Amino acid sequence: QADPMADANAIIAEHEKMPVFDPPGEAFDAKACMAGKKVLSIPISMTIPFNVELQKAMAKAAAEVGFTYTTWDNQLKSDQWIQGVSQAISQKYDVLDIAGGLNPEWLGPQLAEARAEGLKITTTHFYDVTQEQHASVDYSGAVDYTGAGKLLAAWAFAKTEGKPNVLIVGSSDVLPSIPFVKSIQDQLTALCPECTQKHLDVPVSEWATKIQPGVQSAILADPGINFVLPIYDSMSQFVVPALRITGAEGTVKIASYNGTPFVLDMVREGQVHMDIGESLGWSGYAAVDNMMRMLCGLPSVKKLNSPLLVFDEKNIETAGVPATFDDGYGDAHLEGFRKLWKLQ
Amino acid sequence: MTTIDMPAKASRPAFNIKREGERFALVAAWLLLIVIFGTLMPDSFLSWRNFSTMFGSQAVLVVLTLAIIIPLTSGDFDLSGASILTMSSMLIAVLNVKHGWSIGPVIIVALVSGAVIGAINAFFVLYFRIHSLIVTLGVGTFVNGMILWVSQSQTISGVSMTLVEWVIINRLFGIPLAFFYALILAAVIWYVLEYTIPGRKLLFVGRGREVSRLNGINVDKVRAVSFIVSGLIAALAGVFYSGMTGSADPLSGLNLLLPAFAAAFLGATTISPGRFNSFGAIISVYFLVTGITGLTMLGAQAYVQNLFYGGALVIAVSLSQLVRNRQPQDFS
Amino acid sequence: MTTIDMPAKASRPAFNIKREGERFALVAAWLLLIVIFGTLMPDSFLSWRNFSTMFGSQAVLVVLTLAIIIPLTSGDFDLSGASILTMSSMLIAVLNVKHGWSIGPVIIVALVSGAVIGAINAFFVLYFRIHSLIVTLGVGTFVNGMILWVSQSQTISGVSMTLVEWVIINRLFGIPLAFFYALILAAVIWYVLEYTIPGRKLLFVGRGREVSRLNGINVDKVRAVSFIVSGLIAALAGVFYSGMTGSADPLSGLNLLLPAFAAAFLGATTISPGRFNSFGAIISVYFLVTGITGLTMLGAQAYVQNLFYGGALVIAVSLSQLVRNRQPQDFS
Amino acid sequence: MSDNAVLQMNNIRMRFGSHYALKGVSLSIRRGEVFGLLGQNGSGKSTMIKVLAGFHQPEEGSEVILWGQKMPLPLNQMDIKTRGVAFVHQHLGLVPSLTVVENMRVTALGRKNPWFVSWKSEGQRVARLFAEFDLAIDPFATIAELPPVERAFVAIIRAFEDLRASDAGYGGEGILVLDEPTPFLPAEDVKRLFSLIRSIVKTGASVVIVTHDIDEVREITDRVAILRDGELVDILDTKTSERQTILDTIVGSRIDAFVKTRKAEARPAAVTVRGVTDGASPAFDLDIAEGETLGVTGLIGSGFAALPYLLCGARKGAGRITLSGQVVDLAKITPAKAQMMGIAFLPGDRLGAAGVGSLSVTDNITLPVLGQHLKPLGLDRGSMAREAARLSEIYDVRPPRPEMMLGSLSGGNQQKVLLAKWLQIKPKLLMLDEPTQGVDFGARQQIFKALDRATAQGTSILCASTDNEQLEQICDRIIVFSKGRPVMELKGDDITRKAITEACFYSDTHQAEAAE
Ligand SMILES: Nc1ncnc2c1ncn2[C@@H]1O[C@H](COP(=O)(O)OP(=O)(O)OP(=O)(O)O)[C@@H](O)[C@H]1O
Ligand SMILES: Nc1ncnc2c1ncn2[C@@H]1O[C@H](COP(=O)(O)OP(=O)(O)OP(=O)(O)O)[C@@H](O)[C@H]1O
Ligand SMILES: [Mg+2]
Ligand SMILES: [Mg+2]
Repeated sequence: QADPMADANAIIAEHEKMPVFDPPGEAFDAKACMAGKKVLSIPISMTIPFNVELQKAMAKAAAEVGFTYTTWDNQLKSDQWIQGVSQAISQKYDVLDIAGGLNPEWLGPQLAEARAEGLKITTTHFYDVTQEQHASVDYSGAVDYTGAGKLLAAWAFAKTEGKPNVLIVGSSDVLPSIPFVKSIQDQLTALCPECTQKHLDVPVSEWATKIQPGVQSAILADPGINFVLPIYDSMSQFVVPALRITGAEGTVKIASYNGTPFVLDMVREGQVHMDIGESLGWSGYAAVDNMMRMLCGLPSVKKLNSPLLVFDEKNIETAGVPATFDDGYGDAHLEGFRKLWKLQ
Repeated sequence: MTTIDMPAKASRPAFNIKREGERFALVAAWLLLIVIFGTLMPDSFLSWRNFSTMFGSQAVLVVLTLAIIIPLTSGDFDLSGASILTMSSMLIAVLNVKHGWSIGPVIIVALVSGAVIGAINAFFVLYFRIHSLIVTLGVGTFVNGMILWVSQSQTISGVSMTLVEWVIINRLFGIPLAFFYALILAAVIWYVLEYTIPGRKLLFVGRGREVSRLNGINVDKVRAVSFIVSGLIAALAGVFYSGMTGSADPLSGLNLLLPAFAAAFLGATTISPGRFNSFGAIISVYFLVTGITGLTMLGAQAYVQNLFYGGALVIAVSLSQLVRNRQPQDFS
Repeated sequence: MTTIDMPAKASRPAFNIKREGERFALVAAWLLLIVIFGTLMPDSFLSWRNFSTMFGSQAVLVVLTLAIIIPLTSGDFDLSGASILTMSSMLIAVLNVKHGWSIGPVIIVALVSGAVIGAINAFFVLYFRIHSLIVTLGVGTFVNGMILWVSQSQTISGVSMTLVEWVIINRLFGIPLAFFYALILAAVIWYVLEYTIPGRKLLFVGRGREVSRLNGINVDKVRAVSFIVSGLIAALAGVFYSGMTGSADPLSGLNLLLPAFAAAFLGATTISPGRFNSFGAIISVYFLVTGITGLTMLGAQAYVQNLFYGGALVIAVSLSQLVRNRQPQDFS
Repeated sequence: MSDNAVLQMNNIRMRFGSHYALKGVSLSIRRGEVFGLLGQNGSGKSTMIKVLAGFHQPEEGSEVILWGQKMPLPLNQMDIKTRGVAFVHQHLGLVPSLTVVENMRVTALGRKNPWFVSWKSEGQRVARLFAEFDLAIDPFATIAELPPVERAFVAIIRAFEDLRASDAGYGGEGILVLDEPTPFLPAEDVKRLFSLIRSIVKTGASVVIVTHDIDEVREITDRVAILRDGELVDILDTKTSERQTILDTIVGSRIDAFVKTRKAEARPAAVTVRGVTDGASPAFDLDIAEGETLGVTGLIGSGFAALPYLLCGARKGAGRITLSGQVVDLAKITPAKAQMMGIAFLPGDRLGAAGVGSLSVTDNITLPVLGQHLKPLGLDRGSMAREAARLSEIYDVRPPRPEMMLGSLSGGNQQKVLLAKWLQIKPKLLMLDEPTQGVDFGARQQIFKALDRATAQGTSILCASTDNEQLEQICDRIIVFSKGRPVMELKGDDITRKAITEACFYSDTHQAEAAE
């Protein structure tokens, strides 16, 4: 049996170096095959900062290539999503993109209708790489949640000298959470079969009311807990007060995933131990890349080309003060995608 | 004191500009919105497809609003409506998709679940004499827990296409059938409230419990029926919801609670001002959604939608109050 | 007409077992919960750390509940409380973190914003004579839009540690100070409502608007003040909220609306039954949170919390109704 | 205008919507007089009083001069109060769900510090105050627990105390304004009230009183102002005016008191009641003949008032009632069942128990006969409106616009509507609780005639009332109650106002003696 600590450190090291651009497929003349094309993207809600930034990046990429890209602004209401699909159909869009956590299953009949009208359906930043896309979807920009899960587990293992006692805060109403949590659990078990771990499952709409008390109770019930892993870093704002109020701040550490700016700020202030960042600028370009591949008749990419980067006290200043969605990753992707799309 | 012939003036004055103004102010505001957005976006906004989608996709909210209007008329709040809706759609998905029941019995089970939850509300409100607000809040929360349990917090898709077809795919004049169901239901409720004895009793109970009791109305029965019917209609809204999306998720339906109350109260300022009424509710729903849709099409940011929604609600009611010389609204 | 001695019955019977039972039923239920969970988990549940955590972490909800109790007493619903809370915490974060203002002035701005929103509620309710439910729903939605705009939909962290320290880090008897602030506020509200004439006027106005007016109470002024004070206290809850989390986000505070109403109504069954009262509200909040905490410690899943919350709410009120022979609750 | 006027109200104009309730009324009240304000229902009396109270704001040009000083418009309610004008409003102005002491203190003058109130000592003070007037009302009882008389006393004593606490109170002056304080009060309490008023007047204060009872007017007032349709018709000196003159001035044309021809001959009982009890007082029996009007009366608290409530199941009781061969257990009867048997009941609390103020006259009046308007296509709203208009006409409801809200009619007209509602179903037994409380003289006669016509068609009537004049005018037989059971019966020519009053008191003392 290999040394688990070495394995963990290897996983971490792989995500600590500056990301390099790794072309997701062959280059193609994007301008040519996207000429006159129209894409409408429906995010789950534009009140979520993550979606706002992702949409900005996608719009920017589209502008570089020069096709019409529209975001359907909405606030987590199914009638608005339906209206968006209808808009895509009536305004003769070519691609309908379901973005940032919106589950295509919630729009089954509408997507079927859109397809019948000749639209192509994509999802962006929704499925985990291990998940099958729904039948109503053509191309998916799947995300490496599983990889993030492994990284979180490795981090907790490595930073506790191999004695992690972990509380995972998940949210299984968000579809990719399931493989995400599972990969944390599996990786932890692989690294340390006898270590304790616990899963607190809180539906998204109840984060504000249930995460804090849930984390508090878990910590009081098991004072040995030394790492809290909220799978989405926006949960941290409820985890931090739970640690504070139970007097566990400092002894119990937080590591998470998403690279949301306010959490990066919390990393800088020492409230959060580590946050796995994912450049949304990069992700937006990668998503548009995948979409264009679909329209240009190229095969789908397996995994959204957007690397995961560890932000901790060592490199947090590179994320900006205050932090942003896009700083600290370098801009290898801009160069890379432009080349890939034969823009330069 | 002699019995004399019917005086001519006993029948209503034929036309009262003020009263009609009050009744149709909101309709006018709606038309105004359409004109504005139509002028700004003649192609996309004024397309029939846009309207038909709007009409179709709001059917669920309309039906939910109709559900809560009934206890509001009899003087009770029902905050559990959105939970019943979600429960019903989740039952449909679970039984139809996971357990493979055929859609007919599944719909019946879903409707029955709504009626049962309504009956539970009625039991606590009437047997223990608790304020309806707290009972329905508690029961609603309990039902939310049941939904999470039944669904394991998962979205379940793949609901029978028959249901989907009959709700949203099949159309009349290009508008999904769901809209017409909602319209028919509104007409039925209107008819029952205005033209039947049980409907009158409901109104009396809402306006004066003691008066109704002494006038020989079985107040508890009327209130119980109103809770149960409300549950049933909310469950019907759930059926439409799962037909609309072909799926069920444990949470998104709950967001409809406040919009439904907003529509019910806004609707009570129009058509039949001072009374919760079904066509008023419909107009309110479409007035608000027209604004939101228009703004979204113009590319307004998400926060503008809230500003419009809140602002329009308050301003529409304020205007209708101005028309009626700011007489206090009295729903009890 | 002769002057006779004080009749004996003028002062109430000193002790009435039934009435005391009614008053302290919820407290007993709370103690029972503590005993049950304490038996099951003597070490973790019965630790002082657990209680101090519970007391400290619910202070925001307590303060919000106190905010809505005031208009409830004067007969108005304030559905905008949670929005005011969120607005206040967002203003603190934006001004303190993004604009670098020092925390003192920022808190004042936040409190003023609450009072202003309360005044806007009051204006629409009182000038246009609109039902408070629809005004506060509309204004609340509008404020939600403002919050999204001010925050650009972002969560903002890094609020001044001075605030955080004074809210949650500094302790007395191991309990974060926030709890004591809430307690002091509750005591002040209790005193004002019970032992001052303005407090009684509030109650009078809530029980009978016309009668109050006939008696020379300036009803509009009383209601306006109650909306404004409610806004102010809700904003204070927002200050505590940002002190608690050290951050602000545009949405999560909104989830406190229904729990606050639940606590207000449950609280009206205890201590001073039949009246919304501040200590009743506190006990309700801690009764419910004790159950949730115990269940979570036992490892119950999330949905069990909803089941408990909804079930406990309804059953607690039902029991208190049984104690008082199921006399109808009358808040008006 | 007299020179010793303490209060002058000049050219008061008050408009509701497009309708003028007061069309320029001028009054002046002298020091130390009892001033009556008379007029039919809806003539503007209460409006006049509410203008003075600062509740309604009159139009420009209206003038209120108090103690020789012109009060700026809009009138400030507290200002009026501190200057020594105290009010008992028409419906008393008490909050039923709060306690006596709360009602007495919340808006009371003369408190030193509003920021601390000790309810215990306030309660003791209130109890002492009641004791001054020989009353034993628990200051911590809620108003809803009190019988109507005690509620009236609470309101009156509250006003009296306001008067004492006001600026004018130091000089023993002030103006006490009473808007129909007597309908709740039985005869002996009216006497007590009047002696109270006289003692107030002796101190130099003035009293303005609204009442529909002409005998009260003659007994207590010095002068009366008579309003009709919002205009001042006349001011009369009570001592020098005939009873009939006052009545005729009020109505505007001559109206005679309704005189009933009593049916004396024995007829078979249409309604038999056996062993009725509310559970606390002893059971008793009762028969009412077809077409007979039976009055039940007694002192307040003697238990007669509960009888109609027990017989229709509005209150829990026991016993049996037989009506056209049908025997029903009173423990199980409900208002719905009673109605099906042909029993109609008109409670005294018009808008709290008898009709819904926020619904139209049409809606209210057609409630028991909705079945008749049910056409195959549902309720025929047209025929409902026509029927309501027809009944409004027959029962002289003013204004005869059935689409108006019931609550916006005057009390007397509300009562006509509610009576019409029940008379149209031709009940076998009609039970009335204080049917003409606060109803003006003319309207009363109309109501009495309508009741008489109903009895001619076979309806039996049970009327619970403390209004002896009314009982004398309509009853064939009167049962006087004491301590929860019937103790005396008056019939035929025995029925006179005086006899009823005496019976009430006599039976009470007689019983007390018998008990010893
Ligand atoms: N709040 C109101 N709104 C509209 N009209 C009103 C209002 N109050 C009174 N009125 C109108 O004013 C007129 C006078 O009413 P008022 O109450 O003064 O009569 P009143 O003389 O006191 O009658 P009563 O003897 O029955 O007490 C009525 O015709 C009524 O229509
Ligand atoms: N809210 C209202 N809206 C419209 N008219 C009203 C309103 N309130 C009262 N009125 C009118 O005022 C008149 C008098 O009403 P009010 O109740 O003061 O009569 P009243 O003199 O007290 O009668 P009663 O002696 O029968 O109680 C009525 O004719 C009625 O139509
Ligand atoms: Mg009057
Ligand atoms: Mg009156």
